[in-house]
Amino acid sequence: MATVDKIVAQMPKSLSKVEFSYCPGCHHGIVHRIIAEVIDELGIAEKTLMVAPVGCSVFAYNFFDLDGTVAAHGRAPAVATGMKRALPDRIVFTYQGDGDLASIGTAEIVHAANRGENITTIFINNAVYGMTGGQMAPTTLIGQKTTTSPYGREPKANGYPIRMSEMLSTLEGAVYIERTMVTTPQNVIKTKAAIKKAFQAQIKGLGFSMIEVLSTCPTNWGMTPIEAMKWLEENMTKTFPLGVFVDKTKGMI
Amino acid sequence: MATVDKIVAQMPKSLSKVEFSYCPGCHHGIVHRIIAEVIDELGIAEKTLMVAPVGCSVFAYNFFDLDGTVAAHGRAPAVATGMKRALPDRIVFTYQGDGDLASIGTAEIVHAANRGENITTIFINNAVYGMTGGQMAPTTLIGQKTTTSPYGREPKANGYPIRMSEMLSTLEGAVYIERTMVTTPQNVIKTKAAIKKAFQAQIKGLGFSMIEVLSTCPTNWGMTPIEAMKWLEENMTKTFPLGVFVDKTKGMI
Amino acid sequence: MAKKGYVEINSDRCKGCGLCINACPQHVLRFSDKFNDKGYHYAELYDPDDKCPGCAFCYYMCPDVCITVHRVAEERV
Amino acid sequence: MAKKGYVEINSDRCKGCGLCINACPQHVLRFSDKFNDKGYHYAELYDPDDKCPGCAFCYYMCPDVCITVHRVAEERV
Amino acid sequence: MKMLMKGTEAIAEAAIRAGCRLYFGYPITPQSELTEYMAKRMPEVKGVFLQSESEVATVNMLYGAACTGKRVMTSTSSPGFSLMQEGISYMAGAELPAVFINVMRGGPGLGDIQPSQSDYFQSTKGGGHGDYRMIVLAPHTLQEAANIMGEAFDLAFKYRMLVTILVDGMIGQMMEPVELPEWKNIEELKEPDWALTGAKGRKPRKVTSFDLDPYELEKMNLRYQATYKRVAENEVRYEEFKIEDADIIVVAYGTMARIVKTVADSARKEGIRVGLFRPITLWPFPYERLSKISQNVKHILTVEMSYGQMIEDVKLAVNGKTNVDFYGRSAGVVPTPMEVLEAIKKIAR
Amino acid sequence: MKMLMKGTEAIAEAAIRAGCRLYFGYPITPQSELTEYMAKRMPEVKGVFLQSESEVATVNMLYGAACTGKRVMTSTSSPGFSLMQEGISYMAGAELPAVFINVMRGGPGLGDIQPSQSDYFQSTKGGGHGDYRMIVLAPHTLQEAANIMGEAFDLAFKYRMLVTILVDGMIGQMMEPVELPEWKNIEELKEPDWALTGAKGRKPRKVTSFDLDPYELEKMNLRYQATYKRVAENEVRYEEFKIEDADIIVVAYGTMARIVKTVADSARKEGIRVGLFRPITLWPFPYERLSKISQNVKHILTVEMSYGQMIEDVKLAVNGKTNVDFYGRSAGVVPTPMEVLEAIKKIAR
Amino acid sequence: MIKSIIIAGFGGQGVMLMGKIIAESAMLDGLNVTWLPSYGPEMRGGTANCTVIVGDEPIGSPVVDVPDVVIAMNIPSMIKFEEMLKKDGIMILNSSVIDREPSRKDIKVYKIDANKIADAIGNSKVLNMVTLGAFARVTGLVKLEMIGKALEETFAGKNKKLIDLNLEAVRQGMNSVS
Amino acid sequence: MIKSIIIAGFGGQGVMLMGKIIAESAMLDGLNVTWLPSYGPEMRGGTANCTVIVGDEPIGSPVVDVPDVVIAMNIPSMIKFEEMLKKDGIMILNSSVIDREPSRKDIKVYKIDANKIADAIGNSKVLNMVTLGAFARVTGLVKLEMIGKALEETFAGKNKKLIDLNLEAVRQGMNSVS
Ligand SMILES: Cc1ncc(C[n+]2csc(CCOP(=O)(O)OP(=O)(O)O)c2C)c(N)n1
Ligand SMILES: Cc1ncc(C[n+]2csc(CCOP(=O)(O)OP(=O)(O)O)c2C)c(N)n1
Ligand code: SF4
Ligand code: SF4
Ligand code: SF4
Ligand code: SF4
Ligand code: SF4
Ligand code: SF4
Ligand SMILES: [Mg+2]
Ligand SMILES: [Mg+2]
Repeated sequence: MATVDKIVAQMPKSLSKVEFSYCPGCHHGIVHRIIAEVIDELGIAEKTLMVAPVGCSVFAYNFFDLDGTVAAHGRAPAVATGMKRALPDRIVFTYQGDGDLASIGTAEIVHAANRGENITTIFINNAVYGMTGGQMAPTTLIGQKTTTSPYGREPKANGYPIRMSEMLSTLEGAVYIERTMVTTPQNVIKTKAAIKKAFQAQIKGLGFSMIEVLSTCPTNWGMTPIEAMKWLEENMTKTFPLGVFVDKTKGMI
Repeated sequence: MATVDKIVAQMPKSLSKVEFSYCPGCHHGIVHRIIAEVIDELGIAEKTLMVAPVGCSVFAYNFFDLDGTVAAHGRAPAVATGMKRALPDRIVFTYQGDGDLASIGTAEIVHAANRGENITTIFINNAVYGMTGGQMAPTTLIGQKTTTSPYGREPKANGYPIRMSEMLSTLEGAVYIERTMVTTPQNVIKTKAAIKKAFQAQIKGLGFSMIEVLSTCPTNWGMTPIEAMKWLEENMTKTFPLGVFVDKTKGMI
Repeated sequence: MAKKGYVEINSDRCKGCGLCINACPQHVLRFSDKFNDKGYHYAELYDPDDKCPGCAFCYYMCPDVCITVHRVAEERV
Repeated sequence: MAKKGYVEINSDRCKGCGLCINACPQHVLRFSDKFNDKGYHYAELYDPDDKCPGCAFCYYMCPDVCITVHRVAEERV
Repeated sequence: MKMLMKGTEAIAEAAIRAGCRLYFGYPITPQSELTEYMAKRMPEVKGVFLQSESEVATVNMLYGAACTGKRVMTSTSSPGFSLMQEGISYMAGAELPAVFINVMRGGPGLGDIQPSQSDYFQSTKGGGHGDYRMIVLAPHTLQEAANIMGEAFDLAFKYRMLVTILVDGMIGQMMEPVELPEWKNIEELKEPDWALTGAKGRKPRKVTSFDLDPYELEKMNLRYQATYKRVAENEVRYEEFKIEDADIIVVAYGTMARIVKTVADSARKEGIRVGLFRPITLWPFPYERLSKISQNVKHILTVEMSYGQMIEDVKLAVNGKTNVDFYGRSAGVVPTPMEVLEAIKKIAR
Repeated sequence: MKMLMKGTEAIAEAAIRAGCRLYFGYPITPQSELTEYMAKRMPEVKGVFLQSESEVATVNMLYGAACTGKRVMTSTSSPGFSLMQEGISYMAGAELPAVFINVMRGGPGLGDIQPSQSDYFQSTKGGGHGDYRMIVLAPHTLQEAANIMGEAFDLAFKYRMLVTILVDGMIGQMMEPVELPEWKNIEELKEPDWALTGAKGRKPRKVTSFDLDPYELEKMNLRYQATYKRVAENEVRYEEFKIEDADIIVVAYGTMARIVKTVADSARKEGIRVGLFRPITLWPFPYERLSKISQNVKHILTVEMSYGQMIEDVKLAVNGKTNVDFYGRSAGVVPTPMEVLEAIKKIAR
Repeated sequence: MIKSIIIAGFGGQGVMLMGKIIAESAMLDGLNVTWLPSYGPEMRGGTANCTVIVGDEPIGSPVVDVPDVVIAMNIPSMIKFEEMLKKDGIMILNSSVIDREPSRKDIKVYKIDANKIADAIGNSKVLNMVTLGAFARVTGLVKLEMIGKALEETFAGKNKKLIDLNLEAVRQGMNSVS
Repeated sequence: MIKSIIIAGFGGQGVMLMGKIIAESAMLDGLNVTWLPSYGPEMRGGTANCTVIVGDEPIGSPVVDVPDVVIAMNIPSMIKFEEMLKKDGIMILNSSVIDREPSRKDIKVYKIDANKIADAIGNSKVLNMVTLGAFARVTGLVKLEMIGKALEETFAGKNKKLIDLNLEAVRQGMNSVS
């Protein structure tokens, strides 16, 4: 008999050692780690290309130990399309915020999904423009105060929180779309399963997959990281219900 | 007793006398006339601003006897938004083709709809880029040959015909969306009722309304006008079923 | 039979698409033999038997707004 | 009781967000009194009673990937 | 009363006072505070603030709002301004008045968010397609920026042209005491005779940059060109700072000019007679005046926060009459007074 | 064997022969035939044709495809090129090689669809933000256009720069007999050492135009500037046509140069010794050579299908040494040989 | 020798193809050629035209101020291009559609009943080839043999019958002015 | 007289506001001022800083090569700005976080236990005001009275208590170096 010390969880290989630039408690970091774990588990690091967005995760291409680039604001799906068309046997994924994907990049994500572009998109919905200092996003909740909705988002003036997963699910080319969150170890595990499935769909060549992760932005919400998670669970999930919106992968993965 | 000769149908007042630039049998003209009739009937000609697109209907602002402009390709909803925000008590409508609205202008139409922008959009879906000579549109049917899908549209390479009415119907700000066609006097009348309702929704300040009209492009389909109508009825309606996709106007108009 | 309706067709504006002819339930429209200035065989009314009731189907379908529809009635003055 | 698990925390990388502390079912994590170079009170393990089983909840929640989780077992060699 | 304000805020408040009640914009560093200020302030003055879905949408919303004859504006920074180029060309072609603020940052591409002057070409030569121009104003203090806003709108409407306020992240981000300009009475602004407002009791109006007949389009273009000529003849603005006795004239604008003022003083302390020629209108560029003063001077030094863009206009003005040297840094690096002084000394030698 | 081909088709086929197997584009007159040709041809050569949802998407697809180190291209016309400006600036900043075709039409705005040369500034000075350049080639016959495609790709990869073929609607639309260039063996093209292809057996690579630290971004910019300098030193191209004995040198490019060749002959018949200086690289502009030949000549006349854009470079080259006159029409109106001759006669008087 | 031809008509009349066949035939005959179309929406409803230049010297400008030949297929085209035509130039008119006379007297006018001839051949679309035949005969700029080759090039992969049909139309056009 | 101050620290330490209050106090005192921030994502995680210039002459460049005063709230800031400081310049350090010494010997160093004093006042956020107080005392560039007015301006519409709290922090900061 001897005492055996086993490491059961540690920084995944597909992450570089560069420290994240995120604020304390920001969920971007959790999702990064999950993606890296999935890539490690699928053994695809050496054939994966990542496309970072403009947003707080603009440095993401440096946080992953993968070939990568950063797209112009909102255009990651177009960049990924270019890559995937050039190298169809590589794995290409985009990582995008809600300003990036749901606002300026609307046309690009809609058409990537509609083309059934064989890429994977990780969509971080934190209901706010994090990087630029907390302006209203298309996903900002009704009544939510931000620096550009200082009196609270009012539908008459600013419209409604846009549900991208629901909208994109109407498109034939989308094969897997799920909305998750990462507020507890349990739903971290669920999110990981979803992201894994999305990558598997791509590996099988099925078409466009997207995982929307509801995330906190403690800094711009003006909350502690823990408060922010509660707020997310209590408020965001009402407007953005979790769930699988399309799954055409049955029996294929 | 005397013989009375009454004119029961003639060119509506809201049309200018300028001859349409459309090809023989092109449905753009029918829809123009319908819109003008609706504007006449609602008595709103003197407070209506029209936004023409870039497409075969690029000259539309000259065909209507209304204040009008032509937007950059795809941007009519943004232009209309600017107008409506500046003059909320005027009636503003856009007239757009499928290349314009469903391709380059995707972000603008999605966000106008999502904001519930109080404007009306007439969307001419002819499954092709008419003006530039018959290239593939996002609404081109599977298998349809165009100058840029010379071997027939193939989903793997070019994606799927995009159903804009269905997609936009997922957005909260859209109050009235219907798809019609104008292949017979009967459905011309139906289309007119739909367009009228859309304008009425705007008059009542309810939000965004859009009527999608399936239309022919005999020239680029390479058919006679009559053949084109048959093709539309037999093929396009399968991919693009007619119907009302949202109606939040009940009891409001 | 008395004339119940008829149409005037702006032959200069007409592009000879035939949608009106196709839609006319009474089959009283046809292409003219002549060309207009644009080079089209324009549509014309040929209604020797006064079959046109002024139903306006042709008007509805005309993409170039060429048609004016008249109805004629005996009315008390 | 014998140690079943423990965690190492990269205190330089830690931003003191507290998500790990919040998630730890055994309440064996706490903020250090000390600042790291970034000026944060970093998280540290305080587990005098060897309660940590190496469940990795803290790892799952750490946004800055600071945590390495160990499990310790008596095994036949 | 002077108030300590950020550049972005001073510009925004001055625009409102100048009668602007319609603002469309999309956040981007280093000008997001301007957007945020408008979000807060417009409802207070019964104006319209709308955050658009993108800069492409912004410029087209501006187009629509400008069609109605109202005073409209937007603000952005370099990448956003690039996205607006098609729309800008459309607005120029449709002769729509509007005011753009470009708070330049380091480029190209995503670059960084530090102050830069590397969008000079884009604004003055036309980043969009076609033969068009816009009036480009380059204030160098916050007070000047605040003062210039009223003028910007007046010029835009007088000539039916676009006006761009070209500043850099430093002017956008810094604070300085500002005396805000007077309020314009917006009731008194009259509706232009081309505005689209619904054809009530008049003939319908059309606003467009379009004519498929090249000869007709040429007529429109000749009209624009005639306007540009009038502007070039009447609206050139510049500042001259200690140039009377100068041996070296430095040409610089905006933040760079501010820094050069400090440098000119230090240089003079070291016995080098340095003056500053500061174009305020970058378009129309003060070719004539610069041509004139360059005759009596040994050296011209252009200093920019770029690798040399305005220098082409400087050379066109000087037209071989004297030496034109260059000093510049770019990518968000702001030359310090010391290094500019070094550059001057090198020439003076 | 010579074939009668449209300009757009000649360019497309030549690009394929030069090894291009990835084309992204969006239809726009007067270049849609190029897009259509690619749609037909790419599947035949096992290449990729993708019609994008917009020009904004196009340029970003190009960015993505270029990241993989392959030969990629797009084509568009003026308004579409304006929409690409942000992406172009990004690609320039990321040092990605790619070839753009801009088949210019009348502007500004929607303008018309007739031939024009009014996007000269946009291409040569940078329509996007930041200090960047692209190589701009202006062929004047279809044969030259076909020949230049291979060179365009070679230059793009040699310098990691964007190359724009700037032609007008006339070159795009006309037909002429063309001898197509040889096929490049694409198997022989080697993968560049910066290409993103998946980090198999090597360190991960990053492609970006981004660094928040201005001093780091400056380093990147200095590298670009060094490249631009090398290009300016080595890659200037121009044609001289009957300039040896010329009293008047006309400077013109593309279609306009073609027309001037006809005019030069007619002028000589009337006893006016006219020569043509035709820049083939608009950037880098042949400043030095033009400076040199302008010394011996009485007049320089710049002729453009614009209201005067290249003339600024001509003046910068001539630098006051002789008169620089201008004749131009724009908005899609192509000057006829007769009117250009008139313009020459006016100067000759 | 450099000769310029403007061919103009209404969108569906096949003027572009006519121009292309002329250019191609001339090229096959060893001449230099350019072909320049008007294009875009102009081609719908309005007039369309193309300019062809053929010559044994290099061709500079593909644009023409004063054409040597104008082929007008409809009235607006005749009106538009009549005034540009060179003194003593040749104007070929499609008299099936053009029921008026050109106003200039210093030009040579040839009339072809192109629609009728085409209809007689059994395909109204070949009116352009009929006119081309007339052009070939009148100007002598292109040879029947080369036209045949050019048609083969153009309709390569298409039905042989189509080529024959078109060639027949050219022949009949030639005869119609002989 | 023109004096320049660089205030640097870690994102949450309130260095921007400190600079703003200094500038505003000086302005209220009739001086010319500029305030120039570093901004953007720099402010998250890394260091943030601002440059304040006050003087009785017009201020040209808001950029400073050689500051007269550096206020460093954390170690990276001290390291970064130490070398720029003018000879005989003043360096004010937040000794609660900075546990080392600056390496230059030709400068005047003042240490403030800002976090501790702030915690004692009962609000850890006011550490910037504590430091500001020390700055005021050490340099004499801004007066307590004007700081009070500047705080009132800045927190206008906010709780009066907040202003008092901040002013108290300033006072204690002043006393801490007396
Ligand atoms: C063309 C352009 N417009 C605007 C910006 C400024 N910008 C940078 S990030 C961003 C929004 C980021 O929000 P989101 O996508 O939600 O990401 P987050 O920071 O919240 O993760 C904006 C507007 C830009 N860089 N480029
Ligand atoms: C930015 C830009 N890109 C491309 C074009 C060219 N263009 C003009 S109309 C058109 C498509 C028209 O198709 P659609 O909207 O379906 O209208 P339709 O002609 O079929 O009625 C295109 C691509 C343009 N004018 N501007
Ligand atoms: S600003 Fe918000 S989204 Fe950005 S890093 Fe900070 S917490 Fe995360
Ligand atoms: S091309 Fe098609 S859509 Fe355009 S006018 Fe002709 S038939 Fe209508
Ligand atoms: S009104 Fe009716 S019946 Fe008369 S012509 Fe028209 S369609 Fe025929
Ligand atoms: S529908 Fe109109 S355009 Fe068509 S043939 Fe009849 S009248 Fe003429
Ligand atoms: S492994 Fe589990 S018990 Fe141990 S410290 Fe982490 S969360 Fe707590
Ligand atoms: S979750 Fe990570 S960063 Fe946050 S306190 Fe724990 S170890 Fe530190
Ligand atoms: Mg966000
Ligand atoms: Mg269409």
